[in-house]
Amino acid sequence: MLYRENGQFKTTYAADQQIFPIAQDRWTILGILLIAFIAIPLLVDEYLFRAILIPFLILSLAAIGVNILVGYCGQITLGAGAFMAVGAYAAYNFHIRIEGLPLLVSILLGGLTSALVGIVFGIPSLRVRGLYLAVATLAAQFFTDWVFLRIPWFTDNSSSGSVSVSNLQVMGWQIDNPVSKYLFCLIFLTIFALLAKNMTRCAIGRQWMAIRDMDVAAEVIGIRPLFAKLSAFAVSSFFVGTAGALWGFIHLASWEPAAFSVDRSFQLLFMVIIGGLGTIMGSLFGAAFIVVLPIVLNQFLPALGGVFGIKISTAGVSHAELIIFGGLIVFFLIKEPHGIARLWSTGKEKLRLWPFPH
Amino acid sequence: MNHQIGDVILDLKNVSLAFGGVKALTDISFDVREHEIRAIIGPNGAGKSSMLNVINGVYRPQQGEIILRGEHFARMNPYKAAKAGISRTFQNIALFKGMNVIDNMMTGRNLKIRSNLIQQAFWWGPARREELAHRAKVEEVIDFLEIQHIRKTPVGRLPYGLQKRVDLGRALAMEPSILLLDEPMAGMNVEEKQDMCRFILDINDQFGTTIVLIEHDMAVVMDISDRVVVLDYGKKIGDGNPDEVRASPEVISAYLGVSH
Amino acid sequence: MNIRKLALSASLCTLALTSLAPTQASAAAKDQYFPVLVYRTGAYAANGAPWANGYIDYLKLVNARGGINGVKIIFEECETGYATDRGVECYERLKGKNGGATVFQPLSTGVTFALTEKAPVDKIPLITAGYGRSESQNGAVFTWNFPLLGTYWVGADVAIQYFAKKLGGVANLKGKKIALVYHDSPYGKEPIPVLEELGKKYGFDVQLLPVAHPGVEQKATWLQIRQHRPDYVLLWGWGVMNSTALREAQSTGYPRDKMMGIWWAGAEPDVKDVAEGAKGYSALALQHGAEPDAKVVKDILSMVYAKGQGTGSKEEVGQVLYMRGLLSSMLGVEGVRKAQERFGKGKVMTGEQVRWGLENLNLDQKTLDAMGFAGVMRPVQTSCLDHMGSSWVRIETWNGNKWEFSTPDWYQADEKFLRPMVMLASGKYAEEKKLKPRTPEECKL
Amino acid sequence: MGFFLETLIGGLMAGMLYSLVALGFVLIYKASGVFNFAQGSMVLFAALAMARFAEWLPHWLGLDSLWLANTIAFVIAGALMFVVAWLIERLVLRYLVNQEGATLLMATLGIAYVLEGIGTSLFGNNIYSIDVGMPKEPVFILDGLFEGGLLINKEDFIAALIAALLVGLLALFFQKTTTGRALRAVADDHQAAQSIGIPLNRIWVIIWFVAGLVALVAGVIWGSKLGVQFSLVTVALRGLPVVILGGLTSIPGAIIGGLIIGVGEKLSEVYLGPMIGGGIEIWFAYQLALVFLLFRPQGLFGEKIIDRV
Amino acid sequence: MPEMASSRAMDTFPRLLFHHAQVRGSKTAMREKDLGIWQSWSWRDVAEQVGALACGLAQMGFKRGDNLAIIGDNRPRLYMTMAAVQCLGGVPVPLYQDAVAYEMLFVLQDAGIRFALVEDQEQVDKLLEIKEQLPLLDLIAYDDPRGMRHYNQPSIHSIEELMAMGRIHHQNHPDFLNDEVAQGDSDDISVMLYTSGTTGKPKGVCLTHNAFISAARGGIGFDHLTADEDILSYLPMAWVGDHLFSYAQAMYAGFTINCPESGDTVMTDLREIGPTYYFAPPRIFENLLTQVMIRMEDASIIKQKLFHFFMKVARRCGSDVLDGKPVPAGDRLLYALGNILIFAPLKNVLGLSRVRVAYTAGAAIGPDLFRFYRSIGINLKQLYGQTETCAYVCLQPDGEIKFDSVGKPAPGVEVKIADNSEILVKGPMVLKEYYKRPDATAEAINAEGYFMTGDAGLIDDEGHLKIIDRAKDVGKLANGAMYAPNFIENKLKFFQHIKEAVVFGDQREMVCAFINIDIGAVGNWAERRGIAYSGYTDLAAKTEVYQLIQDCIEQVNGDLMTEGALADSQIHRFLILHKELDPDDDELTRTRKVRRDFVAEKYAVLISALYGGKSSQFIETAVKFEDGRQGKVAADLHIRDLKTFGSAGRAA
Repeated sequence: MLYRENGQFKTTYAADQQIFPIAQDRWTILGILLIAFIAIPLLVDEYLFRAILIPFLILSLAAIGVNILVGYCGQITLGAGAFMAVGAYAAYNFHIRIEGLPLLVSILLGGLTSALVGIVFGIPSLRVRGLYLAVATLAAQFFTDWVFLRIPWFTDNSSSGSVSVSNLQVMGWQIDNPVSKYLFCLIFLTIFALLAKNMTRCAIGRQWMAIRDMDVAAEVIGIRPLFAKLSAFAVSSFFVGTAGALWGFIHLASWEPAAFSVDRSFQLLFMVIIGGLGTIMGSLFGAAFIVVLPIVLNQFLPALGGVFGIKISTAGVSHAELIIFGGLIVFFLIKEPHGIARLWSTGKEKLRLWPFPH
Repeated sequence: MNHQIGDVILDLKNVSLAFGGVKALTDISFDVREHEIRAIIGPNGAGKSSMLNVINGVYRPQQGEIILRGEHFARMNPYKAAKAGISRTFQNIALFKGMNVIDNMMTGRNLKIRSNLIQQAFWWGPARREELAHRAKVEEVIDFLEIQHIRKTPVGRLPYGLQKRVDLGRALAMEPSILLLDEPMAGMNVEEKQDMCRFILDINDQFGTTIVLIEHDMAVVMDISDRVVVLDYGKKIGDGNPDEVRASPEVISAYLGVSH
Repeated sequence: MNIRKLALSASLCTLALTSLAPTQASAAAKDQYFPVLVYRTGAYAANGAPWANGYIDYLKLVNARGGINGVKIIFEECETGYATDRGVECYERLKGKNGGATVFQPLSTGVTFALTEKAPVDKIPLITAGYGRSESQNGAVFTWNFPLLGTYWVGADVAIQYFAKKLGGVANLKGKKIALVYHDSPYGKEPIPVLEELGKKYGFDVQLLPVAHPGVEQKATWLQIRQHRPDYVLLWGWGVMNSTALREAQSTGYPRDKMMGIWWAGAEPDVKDVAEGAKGYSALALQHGAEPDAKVVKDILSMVYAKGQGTGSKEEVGQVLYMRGLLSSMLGVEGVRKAQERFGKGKVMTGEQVRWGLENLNLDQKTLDAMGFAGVMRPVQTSCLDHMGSSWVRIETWNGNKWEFSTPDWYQADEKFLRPMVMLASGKYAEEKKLKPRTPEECKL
Repeated sequence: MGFFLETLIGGLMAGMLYSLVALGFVLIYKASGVFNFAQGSMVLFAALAMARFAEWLPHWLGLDSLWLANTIAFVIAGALMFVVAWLIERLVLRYLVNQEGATLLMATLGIAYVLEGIGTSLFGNNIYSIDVGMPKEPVFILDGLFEGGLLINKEDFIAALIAALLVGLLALFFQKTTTGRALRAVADDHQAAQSIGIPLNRIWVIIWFVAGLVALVAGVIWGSKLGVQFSLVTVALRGLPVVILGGLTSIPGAIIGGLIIGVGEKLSEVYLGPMIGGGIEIWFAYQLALVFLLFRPQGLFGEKIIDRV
Repeated sequence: MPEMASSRAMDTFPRLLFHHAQVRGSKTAMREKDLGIWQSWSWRDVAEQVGALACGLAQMGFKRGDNLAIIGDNRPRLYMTMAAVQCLGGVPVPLYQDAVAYEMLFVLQDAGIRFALVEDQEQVDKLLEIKEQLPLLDLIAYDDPRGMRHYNQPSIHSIEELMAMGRIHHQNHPDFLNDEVAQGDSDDISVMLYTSGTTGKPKGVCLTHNAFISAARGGIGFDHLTADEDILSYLPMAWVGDHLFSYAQAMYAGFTINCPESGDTVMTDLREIGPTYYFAPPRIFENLLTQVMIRMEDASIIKQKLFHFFMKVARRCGSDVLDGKPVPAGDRLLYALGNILIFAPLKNVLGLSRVRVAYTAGAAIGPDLFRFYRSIGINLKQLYGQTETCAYVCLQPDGEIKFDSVGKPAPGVEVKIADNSEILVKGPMVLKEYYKRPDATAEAINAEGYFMTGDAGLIDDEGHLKIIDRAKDVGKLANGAMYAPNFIENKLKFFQHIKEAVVFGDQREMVCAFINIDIGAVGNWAERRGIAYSGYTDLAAKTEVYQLIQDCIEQVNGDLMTEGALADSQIHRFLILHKELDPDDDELTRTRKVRRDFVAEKYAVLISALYGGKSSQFIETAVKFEDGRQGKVAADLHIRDLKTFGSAGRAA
């Protein structure tokens, strides 16, 4: 209904291959970015930043990483939590051990370390496939849990195993209040999402998708499965590692290994599958769904209960939350196996063909 | 029919292949000349597809060797074959269902892409220019195969005939010197078969690509190929130009089913 | 059909968003607001629930008795499931409500670590009665943390004193082997520095046996214990880990009377199922034990449960963890009462004022008995530098169906030994966080 | 030396318990191609049902004999597991016929959450005990050979026997009975099985019910050993390495895999653990499985994965 | 290439071209969708290539006054060839590209073609097929090199070779081209278009530069068109309409023409380009409307209700809003809402949202079809004219659009009605002559210099011309009343279910009709009602379909009753033909006009059955299939009587 595509013909390949060929899409994205960068910092109150927006941004970044590995390259992983942990602790060690290292550098170094670890744990994927690989990545998860609990050097010998960072600033810009934290994460997410989108529409993205769809055929046309799979693990772990560093530094400020437990890995996999495999947009939808839902349920159910006159205890709320959460996941998988991203793109198709049927 | 057939480009010397107990190929040797259309025929299960898979390294023969432009390969692997300019189509279509026609063919060109991961991530200079140049090359192949109208459709949704053509397109996008065709006309109606023949002849004529063709349709094979190898139960029972082969007694018996 | 779907989802979102915005109590708060972080679900529910019921019942009792000098108490629960990030999220949601929170008691060492960073910014004191960071006893550095009634270092020291007493003197500790079976998390690791120091001092050897969350699988740990045959086993567990440890001890034949648990591993849920199998197992008691016949318990039964306002089930009242929740709640209320004495009776106290109250607590035996805590607690007296207020500990033993104080005597942690360790650790924290410890005069303001 | 043997036996016993859980995974994967992550919460659900009914029945019906209460509770829990199996098939699986692996995996995770939520809200959140008369006291054998004798935990021993019995039963069921063969057909290809007239839906209900019973048995054994508590769910995670070591589609694989993992875990913890700080049990099991996997990507007994070009 | 310094009036197309190359050299002149994107040529490129081509042709011996045949789909390089030929004073002769070889033979021989430029291998093969009968033809040039590698006969060259030769020729004689262009005179013949004569052999209509330039100037001035327009050139180049819009007006105003990728991607290319100036024969507008209706029937309930509701609003006040006439506030608001929800998206999906003015010509357009497009905000206008008058004679001024008339005479054009109601036209755009047919020229232009259009019509009181029928078809009923077959047929064809209709009644007492159903529309209608049918013949014989068609015809009879002079020519009996009338069977001309006499003669048995009162009639006819094979189609056709309304009591 809103699309006016007449006259938007392409006279160069560059124009034809841009991310948003249709003008209306470009305007929408511009609008969203403006709201995100300008409107939200002004309007939204502190609780929403800390409880919803900042976790959403960071987990979206991690979800994009996982989507690259699971959605684009077809390698199911249950070890994303581990790579977040590696990113966080590596960044922490760089931050405290090297005096005067700028915050940005230490976070990115955390991401790089996580990328290296990702490659190491990617090696089994060369021989092992499908569900076996998923369980093999669990090995990475439990191993890192153990490492950060047991080896004191990583946690700077702190007796309790919990580490904390404080007074973060980037070139003078103090990142302590919720708004500056939100903007810091938003900048990270926007840049990394663009990088991911570029990679997936370029040669490397096609190699991943070839490996996902039919790796025998991919090999025959000259794609080296070793390079493709390990690059997918590396890039994915880099994104997840950076997100881990942000989760530790910005969101929690002080954390212990339990923050990156196996539940985190499951949570990230939920996001990717419900959001939509093989789409950047899907990761954002998934992250939004998984972060916002429990909080909404938590606040919404008592109010709903009140309306119907039944008093729900906090325990009852969290049980209901669990049930509704599981139920929605199953509902989504049945209704739209390709996730919210598919709903979004079908909706867009419908608008383009309006008033004709899709 | 084909004017400038060159010298031997690919030579297979007493190749034999077995899966566990089953002997797929026994002691087969034949050669392929440059710019030639070389057909491999034989009844079902004669080992035709296995032969093709040996050439491009998917299967490893127990003995025998492959000589490609004079270079000896005991064990060819798919990557080396692709690097050496061998590309192929598949009997039951092996397209990437998750991508559209253009992306499938662009994947065919990944050996020619030089830009590294970082440049691609930033959609920076060389990566960008390269991507657009390869896109132009793929468009030429699309134009050649007359599939402009399906260029942006996901491959999974295409009818069988068009999927075969996209499979051929992806192999062509690799600008191969040797093209292995595994029953390109299986399951096609008359009109589609004529089109495919025209494409094969045009490829051979216009790009000078050497073609190794596996096909059941005798009329087609005899009509367009320069030399024919006949396999039966994994053994070579005939080799030569179409008329010689058609006349040879072993071939006739193999096809008319004289009991072995 | 498309419009209908769009309109439907749009209205759903706006409805959800509006309910999200926390309800800022516009009117000046006339009630003292106590946020309650609690976990009634997940792996630690069995231990979290009684503590929460005790905490809330006492607040109801105070209201029943007319509030603090007339100021009524309102409270709101938030489920954390003992997870750090949900704990932080609950803290963010509740801290601003009803005119600001009075005090937070997270009942989780992990959440305590996270909130220690936020407390100074939001100016809300943290009471961590019997848990949290041991070095936060030094009020000069940890201005907003109050590990009242004792820290883990106190517990560890008293446990070793108890072993020494059983062996007839500190000297006999030499050459003994003590194993620490601990929950593999910040909570479990707290006592390690003290045990190792004491080990060096008295010449006994400490064997560390970590058990991963949730602690359901300890067969390998107890096989190691059977191998090394330590003289004593210290159990530093939480949740199902404790009952599993006792069951494994029973199945590997390790004598229960040689086992000693921290005050968080000495409650009814830990032993009820093992019943006979845990006979002889003793645990530290944070001054109080199971106090079914304490006066305050009777008051609660009469003034709260009789009116049907009881939070949990009647049988739970008086149990160990219930009492600890009740105690923690009492300390918070007393902090407010003390602050009212200085900043105005009958008025609502802000976080900063309550902090002052907590720093100048002086509950002598007379006031405690008057409030119904006779025989339950000893005097608590905090100061600007000592945020713990008391280091008395008792030992209770499970006789197969209930907890009882076998030996009447009280133990007191050896301050001379612990003080330097506290100063050292808190100094390291201050230097790391670039904080300047408060000087004694500053406490006066 | 004695201690080594003791650890070995302890490992074997633990291994048998792991294989019990692993069995649940194998059953469902073998018969429907679904990797059932909800097996852990099914164990919890069944154990909770058993524990609470064993507690409530005496009040309601005034039974005094423990043995009778337990059997009735067991039967009720079994029936409950049938209802769960039927609901899962009706509400979820019916719609997800031949979706790919990842989607089905996620669906089972969703089911796991739902089961946990319903279980804990119906039956409460505390620690409950199951007392089926399992002997708790340790028994020392061969104390002639080794000073202090080898400690055998009777409870584990009996549990191991039950597990072995169950495995035998199921192996027979799959090999010999017609339903067994039908199940194997369904596992290979849903549509093919449907096309030759196998009532897919009914088959799935049966298989999920059988897995439910296995979960109940595992729940009872684990419950009586550790007490029924929310953290039983994590027991499933201990079963995973067993499954990938033994191969997703073989019952004997689940048993032998379980033993190897059990022994590997205990030996590594006892001998290797102290040197590098202990608590290595969990990840060592996964590494062990991974090492095996590198040699045989489809597990010890799984079918060889060959993909035709 | 050559800088036209001369201040001579820009009165020939080459001079116009080089003027644009100077003034707006870098602006895009032509675009073509190829290899996935729109390749574009600026005016400077076009001028350079035209120059090179002209010199190339000269090199190959092309003399002034020669004719050059152009056969192929709309390709930029074919339009450039026209300009190149005109530079050398030659005459481009575009032919219908989908004609069969032997159909082209007559025109090629008649025009004495020595040079031909064709699009691709398919057209080259056609020419080679009939080469022996064309002794004069000694150069065939082709544009698309696909498959041409082995055509190394001497007379065949690629357009690239010609241009290369031309560039060399230009270096040797730099001022050759300027002289040739200077010699050009506005009265030279700029193009020769062959009429698809319904009677007798096609005639070559010669039109001068001056004729087409004045026709172009009139249209552009009338509709205020600028150099920024975009049009889609997809109609056959041999049709006068395409020559006016895609060549003459483009050259005059300097706007951009866009050529689609291939025949079957026209709709997607239309949607991509979004032309601002659009023209199409009524048949295309009809198909578009049928498509819209069919697709809307599949849409969801809400969308259908919304669509029909706003369509009623549009029908009520749509065209008034477009014409700027006063509309009540309520309607205006509803229309605005309708525009957002339905009309604008509909135009977007059809590719017409950027259209400022749209023309339809070549045949009469049904009033409700006309009203539909104007009501959804497309400024559609009707043109009346013939090949001989450079496509248009009358223009409908904005604001005075009437649905059943073709508007007022264009500026500088006089229109007169002869006594036998034939329309006579005089003006600069009238043809110079029929090529080598002085007799036909004399016959067409009467003494006072008026061109006799051969159409019957009348001028209403507001001065708008109203077309009734072909002059020669106008006849008299037995009772003397006027009988205009086309008028009746057009009314029948305005129904989406009727594709073609042929009526008979000259010198007879009642009017009868043959009907061709539209397989698409009627097929969809049948599926919706669950009526199974195996093919065209089977569907055409269904009783439900007969009933459907009967309702349509009785509606037409109702309209005819109000038409005063034509009230008596209501249709009494009809039958539905068992096969579609098809140009390949010579029943229709290339532009799908009915060859009335041929049909009357071929189906005489049916006509006698109609008038003999029979209720059914067996018929078997020969049919030529697409790939040239002959076949037989036979069926037993029902014949039905129709209700006619009492004529207004006046027996003329």
